[in-house]
Amino acid sequence: MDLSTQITYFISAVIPLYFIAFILYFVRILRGPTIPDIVIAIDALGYDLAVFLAVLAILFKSPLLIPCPIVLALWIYALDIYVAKYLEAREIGA
Amino acid sequence: MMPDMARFVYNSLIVILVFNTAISLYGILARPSLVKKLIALTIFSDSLNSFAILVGYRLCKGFEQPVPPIVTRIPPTQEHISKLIATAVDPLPQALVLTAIVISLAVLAFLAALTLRIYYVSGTTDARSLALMRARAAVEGE
Amino acid sequence: MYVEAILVFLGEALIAIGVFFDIIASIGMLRLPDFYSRIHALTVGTIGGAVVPLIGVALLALGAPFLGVYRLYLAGAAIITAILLLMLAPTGTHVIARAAYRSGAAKPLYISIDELATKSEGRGGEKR
Amino acid sequence: MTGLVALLLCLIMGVISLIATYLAIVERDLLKALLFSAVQSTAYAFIYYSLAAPDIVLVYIPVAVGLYPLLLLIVIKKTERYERP
Amino acid sequence: MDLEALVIASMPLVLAGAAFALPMIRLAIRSKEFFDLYAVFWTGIAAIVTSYTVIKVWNIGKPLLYTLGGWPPPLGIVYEIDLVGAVLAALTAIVIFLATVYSAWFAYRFEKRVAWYYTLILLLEAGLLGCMYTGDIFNLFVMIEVTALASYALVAFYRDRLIALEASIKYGIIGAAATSVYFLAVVILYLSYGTLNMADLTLRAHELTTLLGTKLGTEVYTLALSSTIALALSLWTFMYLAAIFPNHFWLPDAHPEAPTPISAILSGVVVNVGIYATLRFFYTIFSPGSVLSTVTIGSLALSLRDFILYVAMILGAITCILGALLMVVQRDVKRLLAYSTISHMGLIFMGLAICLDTVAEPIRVLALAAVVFHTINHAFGKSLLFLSAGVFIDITGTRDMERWREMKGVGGDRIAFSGMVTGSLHLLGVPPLGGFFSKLMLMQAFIASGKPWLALVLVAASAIALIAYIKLITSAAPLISAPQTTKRSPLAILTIVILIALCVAPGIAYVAGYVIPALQKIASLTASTHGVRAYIEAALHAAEVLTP
Amino acid sequence: MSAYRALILVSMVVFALALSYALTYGILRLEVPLTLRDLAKLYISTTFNPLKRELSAMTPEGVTAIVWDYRGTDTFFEIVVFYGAIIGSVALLGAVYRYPPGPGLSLIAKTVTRIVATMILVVGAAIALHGHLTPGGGFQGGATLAVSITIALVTFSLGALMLRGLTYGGMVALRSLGLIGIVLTVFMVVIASLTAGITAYVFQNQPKPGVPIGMAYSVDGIVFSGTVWFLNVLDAIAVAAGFALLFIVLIGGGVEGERE
Amino acid sequence: MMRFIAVFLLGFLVYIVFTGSVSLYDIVSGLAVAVIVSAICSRYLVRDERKLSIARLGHLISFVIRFIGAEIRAHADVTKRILSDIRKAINPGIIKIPYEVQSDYAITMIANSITNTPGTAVVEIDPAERCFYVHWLYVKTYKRDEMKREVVSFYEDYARRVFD
Repeated sequence: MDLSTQITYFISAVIPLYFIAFILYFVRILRGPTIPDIVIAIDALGYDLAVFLAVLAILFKSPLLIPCPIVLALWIYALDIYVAKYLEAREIGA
Repeated sequence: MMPDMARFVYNSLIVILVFNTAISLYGILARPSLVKKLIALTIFSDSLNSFAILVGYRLCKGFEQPVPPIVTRIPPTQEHISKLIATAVDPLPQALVLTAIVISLAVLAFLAALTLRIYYVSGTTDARSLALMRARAAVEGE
Repeated sequence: MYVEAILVFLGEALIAIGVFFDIIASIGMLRLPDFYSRIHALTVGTIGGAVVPLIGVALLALGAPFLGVYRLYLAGAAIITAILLLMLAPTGTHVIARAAYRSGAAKPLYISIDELATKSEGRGGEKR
Repeated sequence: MTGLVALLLCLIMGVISLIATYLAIVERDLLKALLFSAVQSTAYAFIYYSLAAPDIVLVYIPVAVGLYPLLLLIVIKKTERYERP
Repeated sequence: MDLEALVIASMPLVLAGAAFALPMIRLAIRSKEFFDLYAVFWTGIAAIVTSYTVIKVWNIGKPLLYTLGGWPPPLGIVYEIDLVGAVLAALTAIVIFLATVYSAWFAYRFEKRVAWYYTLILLLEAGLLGCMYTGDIFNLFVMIEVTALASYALVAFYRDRLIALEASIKYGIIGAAATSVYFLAVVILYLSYGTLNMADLTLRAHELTTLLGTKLGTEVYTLALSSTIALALSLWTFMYLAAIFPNHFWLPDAHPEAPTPISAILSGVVVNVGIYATLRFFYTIFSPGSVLSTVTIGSLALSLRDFILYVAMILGAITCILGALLMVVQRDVKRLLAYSTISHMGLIFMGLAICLDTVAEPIRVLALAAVVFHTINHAFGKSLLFLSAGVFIDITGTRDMERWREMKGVGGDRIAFSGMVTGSLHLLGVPPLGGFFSKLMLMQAFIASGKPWLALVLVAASAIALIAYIKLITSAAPLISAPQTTKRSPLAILTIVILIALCVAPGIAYVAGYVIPALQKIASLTASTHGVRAYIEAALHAAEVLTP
Repeated sequence: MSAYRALILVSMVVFALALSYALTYGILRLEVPLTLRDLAKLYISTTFNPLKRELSAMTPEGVTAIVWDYRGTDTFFEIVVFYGAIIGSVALLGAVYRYPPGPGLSLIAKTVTRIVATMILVVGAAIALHGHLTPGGGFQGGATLAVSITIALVTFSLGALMLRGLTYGGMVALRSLGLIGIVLTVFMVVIASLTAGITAYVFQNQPKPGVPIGMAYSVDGIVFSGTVWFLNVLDAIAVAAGFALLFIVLIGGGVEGERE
Repeated sequence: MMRFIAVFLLGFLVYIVFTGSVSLYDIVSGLAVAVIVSAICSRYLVRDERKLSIARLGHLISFVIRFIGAEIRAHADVTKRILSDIRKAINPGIIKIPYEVQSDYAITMIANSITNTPGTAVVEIDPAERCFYVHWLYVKTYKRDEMKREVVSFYEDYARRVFD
């Protein structure tokens, strides 16, 4: 078995595990109960999804897909601080 | 068996997108809050965009995943280009969706500003109260 | 050849660790009782479950024979993402926890000692 | 084979997006609705990624996960948070 | 290649560029006069260029095709300007030019926001010209969005009036959804035909071959059904844009609330986008003989195309009557005029829907000629009415006609009053004016196609509208009995006089016998089989020239 | 009211069922295609092909080639729509020249944002500058630059940033410069060819049959794809400034802040 | 000038690593981007130029190596707690941890290291009283100096060496 098939098998085995994690996170998003709970669940989902995207780039053998995870991670952080600002401050601009 | 499965998954995905479209259209038409209408509007246009991307998708020989339509060898040989044709997805829907996403963002930005202005003027973002206030203002004249 | 194989195995091992921590984190996210304890599950998910496998992806990409000239590109972007995550994830967590505490959006339910409550007396509930 | 895997992943994410869309529409707390729509956008971004459209992902994630929420958060913050029944 | 074609095709881009520069200029220059001059200058140039386009296309006798970027048609975007498009574009540019001149007087009330006002007008004009010029269905979507966004912003321009803001958001939210639906239609067309170019689509829908010379593989039946879905979806969007029942609800709120010159532009020319796009789809892409005509609905014995057209026709008739009826009960003068727009749009849609498979070609040409003529007349008449009503509103300070009657001692403007009378008679269809002849032509088309009930609808709507126009005139008449007290604006009067002339001129020209041959030529270049062929040939020629 | 909602609900259900029937097994019988459409084949075979230079966009990235070259007009007017949205918002809410500085978020967030914003600026510039080679392009890069601006805006507060150079006027000037640059780039080849006495096409990039004038696509083996590169860079600047402007107006416009 | 060069190097490094190639185009455009970015940002990034030195970088690297060990222990601990009976396994509390470092970067480094270790997370920071408020998943001790040793461990030493 050469390296490339081995990598393919390994990643194919990993994918369902990732999806179990995603679905469990999603259950937490659905159950809430408060806004910060949802936000941190989205955080976890987003960061893990970013990793998953990087893993998939190897599975699909197209390295050109790789800028996507970085952008996703950045924006999840942005979402965090937006919501934090909303909860914390009197107005968004302050 | 594999063609059937591909076809089933593809069509199920389309059905899901259509249902998303319908749910968000319900949100646009029936929910009273203007902000909720805007949220629904984004989902609506995104679902249609996803449909466009799905139209541009294809599978390669042996049901392999295609690659993005990018020439990776510079300068390419004829052989390289024909390999790309055999494995790349359709770039045109992607370009169309790019344009459509930006356009819907622009429209949403304007509508958000408008909602804000409506709140400053009237003190509400509820479509029903707005309709009432409007009717009252129209009766009272200028 | 051997170098490549070693890189690939290392990468796969790191990814496997990452998946393990992801699942732990998601279970913790469900099982832990209140918002403030779930933060720790999030940390497990981001450091163990995201930074580690991203380094794994970088190693895997360096070792993967089929990626051609673009393997450096993949590895570089993965490492940059990992470094950014190391800074972004804790800050995001801190910011959201602080906002949750200050605004009272999430109350600590199970808590043995709360030294912040005594400090922020009278400053707590103003933000509703 | 990998193509089928990609399509299946899309399908699962599609189901997640369907649930998120439904919740985003029926939820009366607009902030929660916004977060649900962010989840839906993330799922869509994954779908675009699996359908080999990195350009779209790069433009869609900033727009739908980052800019829409800020835009609408500003609006919600300056107006009202709960939708009237 | 051709310098003239270059100038014509770059007109929308240049207008957008002119709009781009304004905010930066505003950082340095704050005087209102400068912005007035700037806007009048660019819209004037646009009016000249588009009028010249009509002459040029008339002379070459086939569609003028400009390939943007030099790409052969199915690859790139083309501007394909046939006579109908050129005429409507010239109409647009002229009306916007006049409204801008009027704005030079009117815009004093916007104080510091006047630069944004002109920027939006320039964007609106760029979008409208692009809509009329483009030969690509996706580009049409983008241009519709440009137009729509500028319209929303202009409707909400009185930012302290709740009614205006509410009208704008209603228009905007449903409008954004409607244009997205058109995007879905574009995607479905691309899915089944594999192209976005209008000429290429026409070729594929008629002969199942492509501009590239290959055969289309899909079954005819599937193709016809998918085209039907796409056509139904896009027709819904166009009906929204043209305010056809049941999508008319936004117009009577949105158009009156805009500033008066904008009301004139919106009611006069922006609604024409819906008309023009429908015309493109039914007269060119899916003209008789396309795949849509080959599949019939069993028990009705109608082809799919005819079925859609009958639906459009019935909706048009309902709109026509409904608009006229609601016109009568209005007290607000601008609202009355907005309902009049709805009524006329219904009328024009009825005329458009005549192009059934079963109707002979000369009659289709006649119907299109009537539609174009009526669109022109309606644009001039409606903008004349709005602009002269604007003068009255400025004098009296109210839009309520009942209160106009009670105002004693407030002097109205006589020229504006005569403009109002002329406009009313023109739209009503009184013989020496142009409106009569366009309604006559429409009536001829209805009767010749064997649908006399449509003619009845026309007459009934006109009769109902008569009551409303009498109400309008009689409320304005007491005002002019007193001598005018306020200062009259030469610019406003100038535009009103020009528009009066533009209303009278078609009638005179018709009587003198110039109009019918001209309209015949305009319409036959689009509606006849020969015209459709010419449309395709232009694209084929360009593809041949540009492929090395 | 409930009857209205029920009506909409029923019609939506009908709409969803009908459209999904029509698109899937019912009428269109869609399948995942195993080959490309003719047009797509043409696009991919000409996107970077030095052998057919007169029919090639000379841009390795297929999507960017369509966005900025084959169908550049679409993208141009897409920018116009975005511009119109910003102008409309400014017209509604008023320009903002000054805004009181606020406390911002915590010290940790401020420190991290300083580093991260710098890194994001670099990443955004990389995405925009490699738009013709790898996925990305002007809008993507500009949106990523806008992340940097928005997270700074949220962490440090609008007033604090306005004191440090993120002013309304500056952003207007930057945006207008970008947009005017785009217009000039669009007409660049035309202007060049008019001085040589022939007429080129609007949006032209590479030489075309009958028009031997065009942009060079590479210098010393560095591929930059002619006008596509300029358009990407200018678009990134314009988009970043546009987002900054939009958020300045949305946050500061209206009740608070000093307006014109 | 030093600060300009430091930020320039950071920008250039990120650019090159992100693009993952060192062709002429990347180097030229990377130089240009790095110059522009450092011209904009260097004023805000580096307050005190004298602190930039190679020795501090070395401390940072040795910190990273020790930090990995701490991470592994913390992960194992939290994993065990999550998988066992949850109510008994945790004993959460928000405690006050004082710090002594001066610069913003040092404070941030300590705080982020604490948050990055599963089991502890900084909830609030009070610059006036110079203390963090840390949420601790399992409060082992209520003695203040032991708490500090457990939570902060070696982070503060390294933070002082690297940034102060």
